Amino acid sequence: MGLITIAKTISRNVFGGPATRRYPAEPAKRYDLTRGRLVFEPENCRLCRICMLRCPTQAIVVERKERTWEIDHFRCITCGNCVDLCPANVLHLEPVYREPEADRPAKEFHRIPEPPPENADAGCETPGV
Amino acid sequence: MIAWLYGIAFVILAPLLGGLVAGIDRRVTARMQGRVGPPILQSFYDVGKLFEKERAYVRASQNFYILGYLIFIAFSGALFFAGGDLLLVIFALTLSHIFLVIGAYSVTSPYALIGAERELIQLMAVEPMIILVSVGFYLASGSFYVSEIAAYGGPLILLLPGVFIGFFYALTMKLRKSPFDIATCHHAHQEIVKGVTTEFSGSTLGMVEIAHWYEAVLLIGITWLFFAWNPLVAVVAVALVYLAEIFIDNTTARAKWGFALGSIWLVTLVSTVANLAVFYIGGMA
Amino acid sequence: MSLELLLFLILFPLLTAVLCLVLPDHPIRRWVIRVSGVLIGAGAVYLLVTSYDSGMRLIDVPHEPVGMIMQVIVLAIALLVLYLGVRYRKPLAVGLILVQTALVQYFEFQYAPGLAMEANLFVDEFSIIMALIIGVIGSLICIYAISYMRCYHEHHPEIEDRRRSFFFIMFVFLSAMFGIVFSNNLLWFFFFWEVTTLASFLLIGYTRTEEATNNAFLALHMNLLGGIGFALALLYIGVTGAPLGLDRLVEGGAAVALVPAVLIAFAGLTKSAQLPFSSWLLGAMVAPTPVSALLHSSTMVKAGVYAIIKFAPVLSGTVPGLMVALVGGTTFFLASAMAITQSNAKRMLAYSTIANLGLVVACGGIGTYEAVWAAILLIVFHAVAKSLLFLSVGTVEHQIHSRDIEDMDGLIVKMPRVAAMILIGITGMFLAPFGMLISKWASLRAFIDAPGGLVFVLLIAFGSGVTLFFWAKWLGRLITRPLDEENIEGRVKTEEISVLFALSALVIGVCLLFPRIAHSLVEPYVLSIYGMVTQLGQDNEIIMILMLAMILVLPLTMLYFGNGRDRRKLDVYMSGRATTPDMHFKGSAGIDRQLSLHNYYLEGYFGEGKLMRIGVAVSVLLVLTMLELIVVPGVLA
Amino acid sequence: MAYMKRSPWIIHYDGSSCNGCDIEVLACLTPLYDVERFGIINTGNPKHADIFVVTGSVNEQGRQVIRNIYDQMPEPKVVAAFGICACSGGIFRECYNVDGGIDQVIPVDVYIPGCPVRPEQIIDGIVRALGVLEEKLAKMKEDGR
Amino acid sequence: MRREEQPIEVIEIGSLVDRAAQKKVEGNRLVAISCAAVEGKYEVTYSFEERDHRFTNLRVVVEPGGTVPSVTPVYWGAFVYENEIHDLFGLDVTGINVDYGGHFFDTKVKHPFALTPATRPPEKTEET
Amino acid sequence: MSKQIVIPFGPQHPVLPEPIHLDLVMEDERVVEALPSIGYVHRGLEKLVEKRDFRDFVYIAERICGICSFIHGMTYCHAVEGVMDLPVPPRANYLRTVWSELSRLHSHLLWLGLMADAMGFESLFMQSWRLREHVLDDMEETTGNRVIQGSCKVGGVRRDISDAKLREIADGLEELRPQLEDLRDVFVRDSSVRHRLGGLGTLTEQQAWELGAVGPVLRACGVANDIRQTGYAAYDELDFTPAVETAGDCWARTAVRAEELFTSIDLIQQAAEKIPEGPIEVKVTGNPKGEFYARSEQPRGEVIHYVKANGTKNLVRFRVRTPTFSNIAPLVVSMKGIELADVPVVVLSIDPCIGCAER
Repeated sequence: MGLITIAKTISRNVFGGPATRRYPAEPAKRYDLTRGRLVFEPENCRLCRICMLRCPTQAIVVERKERTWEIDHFRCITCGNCVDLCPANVLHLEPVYREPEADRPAKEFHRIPEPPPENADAGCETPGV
Repeated sequence: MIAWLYGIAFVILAPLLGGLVAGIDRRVTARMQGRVGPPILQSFYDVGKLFEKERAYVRASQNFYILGYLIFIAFSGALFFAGGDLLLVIFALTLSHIFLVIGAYSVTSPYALIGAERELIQLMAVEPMIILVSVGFYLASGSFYVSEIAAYGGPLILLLPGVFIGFFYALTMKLRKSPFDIATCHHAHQEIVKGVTTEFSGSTLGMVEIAHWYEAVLLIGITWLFFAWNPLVAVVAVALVYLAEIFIDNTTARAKWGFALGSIWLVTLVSTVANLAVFYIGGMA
Repeated sequence: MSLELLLFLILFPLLTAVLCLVLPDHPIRRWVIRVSGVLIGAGAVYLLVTSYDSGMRLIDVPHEPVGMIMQVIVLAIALLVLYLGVRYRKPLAVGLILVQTALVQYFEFQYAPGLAMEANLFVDEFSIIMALIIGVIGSLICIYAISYMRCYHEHHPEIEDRRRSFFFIMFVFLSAMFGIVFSNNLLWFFFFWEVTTLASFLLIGYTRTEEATNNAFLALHMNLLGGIGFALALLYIGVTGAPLGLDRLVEGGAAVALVPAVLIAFAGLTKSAQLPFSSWLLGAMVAPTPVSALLHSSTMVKAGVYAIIKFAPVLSGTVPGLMVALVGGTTFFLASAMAITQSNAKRMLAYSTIANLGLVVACGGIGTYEAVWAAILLIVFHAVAKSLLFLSVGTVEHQIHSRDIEDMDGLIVKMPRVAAMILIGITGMFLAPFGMLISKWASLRAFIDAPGGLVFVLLIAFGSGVTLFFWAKWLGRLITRPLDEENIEGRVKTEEISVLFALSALVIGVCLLFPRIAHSLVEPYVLSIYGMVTQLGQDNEIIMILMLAMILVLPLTMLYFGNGRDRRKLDVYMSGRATTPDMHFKGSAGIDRQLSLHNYYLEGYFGEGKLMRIGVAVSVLLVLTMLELIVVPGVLA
Repeated sequence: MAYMKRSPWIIHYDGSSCNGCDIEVLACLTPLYDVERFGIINTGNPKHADIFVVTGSVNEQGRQVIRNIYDQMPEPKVVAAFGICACSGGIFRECYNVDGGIDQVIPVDVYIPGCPVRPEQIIDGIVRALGVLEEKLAKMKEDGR
Repeated sequence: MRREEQPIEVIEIGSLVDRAAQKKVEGNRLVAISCAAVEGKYEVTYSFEERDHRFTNLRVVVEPGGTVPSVTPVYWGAFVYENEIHDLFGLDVTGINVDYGGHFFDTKVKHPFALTPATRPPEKTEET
Repeated sequence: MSKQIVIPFGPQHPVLPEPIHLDLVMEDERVVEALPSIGYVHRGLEKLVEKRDFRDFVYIAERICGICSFIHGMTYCHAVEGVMDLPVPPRANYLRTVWSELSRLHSHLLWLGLMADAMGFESLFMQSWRLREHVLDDMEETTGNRVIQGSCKVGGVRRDISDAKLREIADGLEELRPQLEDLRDVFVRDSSVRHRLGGLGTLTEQQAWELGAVGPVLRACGVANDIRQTGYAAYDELDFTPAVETAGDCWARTAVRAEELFTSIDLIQQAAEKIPEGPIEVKVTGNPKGEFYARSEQPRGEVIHYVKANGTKNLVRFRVRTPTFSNIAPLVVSMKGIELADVPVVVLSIDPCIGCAER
């Protein structure tokens, strides 16, 4: 009969001190791989739209004509699919979480700078194969 | 006259002490669970907040019953600390609980109703033990008056060990501690939501909380009586008893009401019969 | 003075009874009942006023020719029972009445002439209390019965309207009850005792349905059995030459009176429906509610405990006395426990009556001065609160067509005044600072100091826990309000309501005045018997009154909480389900379900059948031991 | 004054989430994150709660439930949408049975992104909600309630 | 890694319940009932497993508007699948022991997987 | 004399982490009728296959359920790989096994905690969840997310775990073992727990099998049925015996799950020893055509992902039969005659994952 089998655990807890990670007094525990948020660097983007077409949640919208790239962070699941697929490596994940917001914020919006003339429209693969 | 002053002092100070005890309780519980736990004054924050909330109601009459609960529980405590008749204290305490139960009935809600029924079962389970505690005190000290029991020169605990065991067992239910927290428990996640207090919000709930504090102090007072001959021992003993209750709270699953009722009655019967029979056999000889 | 008053109280109801029998259903009859009721009540009060401080007074009434008349009536009763027993094929009843009549007749012819009786009537504080209960509550119930019975027959056209004989028996019964409490001559006592048995038998069988007839015979069997016990007591007195006067007999103490005391206590156990005889009282609930209120809760069953308490000084400290007390204590606990499983209000009240009488019996069996003090108070508080409850249930039943507690939810809206009065009655039954609790407290104290008191202390401790449960859940049911109900109270007759009001006022009044009652009636009585008396302590009385005052004032806070102007009304929590006014919710599989809330009955723990078997076994054992204890020494001697 | 800030009690409802956020909300109660440090209790009873934590998006059957819980909470109260599903419908936005974020049914005061939200984000979110709660309390007092 | 054999036997609707009963006698448990709308017809597949993990399937093909008999008389627990198929595909299953009457899943679009789903106008379609 | 009490239990209820609804019809507190209804978490994600590339759908499949998310992703991949007959590299299979077993560990610890909570045993709940965080840390370190890992893809896995890290995980679990043993002892031996769980919601072996119970519910009735025995992923190369109990009640279900903690640790340690070198994915070319039932053992029991494809990048039909869905019928049967206080316990004893069940 185990009348109070947990007594051992309880006493270990009492004498071992709390296991609590005292966030926010202490910083959150992070790992190199931690997928916090998606970061986009517009400089090298080739507007290939793979990120948009292969995004499982369709959080990314790329307009070739207007040369814009925008993401709804309140839709992004930070799966990193776009990061894996991006041929130009302009996307990566940071291990820092996004802050809460009081309102549904506007989407993160980027205008892609005009590339040097020789690169125009180059490197655009047929999406989605 | 002094007696009345004690009573009044209880009415004023008991919430402070009770709230503090509740805070320490939560803190110790958290430590047993490997957590940091809330600030010691958390119970006061909670009640303070409840009184800041909107005054909403489900049935207009609910506050009347809860006020009755609060007033009578304070009254019975005051009577106790004024040195009054222990039986009368117990009856007043029962009356106050009936007010709580009626308050829960009055809101006509599924979970409050089940809570009320369970609270009644709880009262039914504990009532014999509490009455027998006072009988034990009477047999040992010759008086029902708290003042005279407290003034009894010897260690009552040595005369009433069985009664104390039974009382300790029932105290778990009175303090709403696991395994006998069948009606309302301090933790969330119960199948009956929050039992009797399910429908109470804001200040109504705040009053219930304060009443719990009064009750805790009153129960501590009754525990004290067993050790009253030496205040120092009493302080240590009461603290140990309370700690033991917290420990039991953290080492058991919640029992079902059938088991709770049966086991409390059984323990009551065995422990008090074994203990009190001594007085009767002694009295006959 | 007293003689006339006593004769008035005994004979005047008889007169009214005859009038009721001859007058047709006409306002005149109703007025006769009302006026007689008021007069009887006034008579009882007048008795109190004139003789409350004069102690016990014996009143000499010549035995003849009253004795002759009584004997004729006893024979007539026997013949009637014999006839009915043959007609309804109840051999047991026939046998019992034959045995009983034989015993009594033998006593009458063999011994009665030789026994000298000086004072056939007497009055003391206890009989004043009983007379007040009979006079005031009894006549209130009779007045209530006027409109109740009219309503009753409107609701039950299938039942033959025999209101004439109904009121006839009711008033005969009142007369007999007065006779019981004023009789000093045990023969007289026995006569009146038999009359109440017959009255009860006839009233239970009022509707003449098969169930009613069977239950009436059940009651008759049990009471006749008790009657045989009583007759044996008389015979014993005849054989041993012990005094036939109650006063002398009790003075004689255990040496002289133990055997008759035990036999009469046995009769008392049957009359007050103690285990193992309690089944008849439950069966008696088929009778119209005023009958239940008058005979089966506030007065007739009290005759049983009255007898036991009268003999308490004899029983006190004896082993048979302890047995009587144990039967009472066991009954108290088990009947309370069985009450938990009842949802029929009248059955529950019946169980509660049995339980409370058990407590009184326990006190009587213990028989110490403290115990008797408590017992008398118990009788008082129980009588007022229980009659109020029975009558209220009767009124409610006529409006909602159910006597089931579960059907009484929302009564606080449907019939606020009646509900409030039931609330008063219920709180009067079990809550501090109301009466019953004070008496329980007193009996607890009495038990502690009694020999073997631990058993009684345990029974009362557990019993009061159980009591708490079944009363409180009924209380809760009344104020639970699932639907928005309309007020249907207007349909209740004013007369009914007024009686209920009067009884509620009595409950509260008795609670408020209880120190006074204790000081001026109970304590002098106890003092005169025992030379000692107990008191509750003045400070405790003050605290009690204070609590009562608080409870009475507390509803005023409703004025503050009542208006919800600055508040928001929230819906009932239904686990996220929308709360509709009619408490429906969308259930699984799209089925529309209605919330249904009911009390717990804990059938598995306090099942009637199971507990009854235990109770009967234990109490039969106790009763047999008790009887054996007096028979064996007698045989040996 | 303002005990409100020291004793936020939450009620959690799972709109139509995948459980990811739910278990993280629960994980916050447990020793490693222990939100009771801030006086937070998961009451599970709308009548007692100050903060309504919703995870997952709104689906057909959940609409009425969310609305009902919200209505039963006494003022001041704050709604916090935890996780991207609660914020916008998230990955299930296009499903036939999903209406979108919680703001389709009740006003949301705090949006916390993440799939699933992490315990640290939950703590941040509740701290954020406390500010809103205090504002609402102040406003309620101004209105004289 | 092993790849399981998954035989699928297409049978007549009429013999379904008998075949299921036979499967039960052979000691199979009902693993799942799946439905798919393929090429204008509904394929309802009943998957069974024996104690040695052998996995077999029975399939019936139902025309739109057709009905499937319930296998709940054989496998009591099949009601969950059959109610689901009814609610998602709009396929009538006759004689279910625990019939939710179309309230197993209350969906915004009635019978979303049906060949022609019965759409219901959404109460609120604002999308930001 | 008892009257029936009819109350709604759920969809929102503190003991239910997820919304389901029960109409409870009780006499006193004895349940005479309890029919569950679901649909509060139904999203309809199976239909999303028509809009998403079959390769990206794995992220949605993972979000069928946040608890057994990895195994859902993996089973989906198995299904597609089954249709396309893709040979998954052995290392990828081993990694999938490791993550599966980590998922099982965290899920079982989570469930044990919830079970403790349902019994009103708060400190046990806390202890279970405290230990669970070790597993979550391993998860986050190897995949980048605590709960929904996103590390499986069609044709393999997305991330490798170094052999050193694998051994570290195995050793960490070894260190955790004594604490887990203490935890198991509480669930299996503690008298207050046995009082609550013993003899509750009992199913016989025959009943469980014919009602289609899966996973620990089935194994608690004495049927050693574990889909891992079919040898998907790397299980055919690892050695294990399924935990089995015979009592068939809630206690047995708890005991099975508690025991499986150690099976999982053993499997991870074996995998860390045996894992071969090599690539972690194969390139996926073309689109699937055909149909396949992928079965695997989730913490809650057998899950089935059925895929039907017609050669385009969108699948025709994707159907998930989750263990909870299958366990609803056994649940309904085992609810008969229990008490109100047992309702959360019995409901939890099948480890309901409503998110899974409704998709």
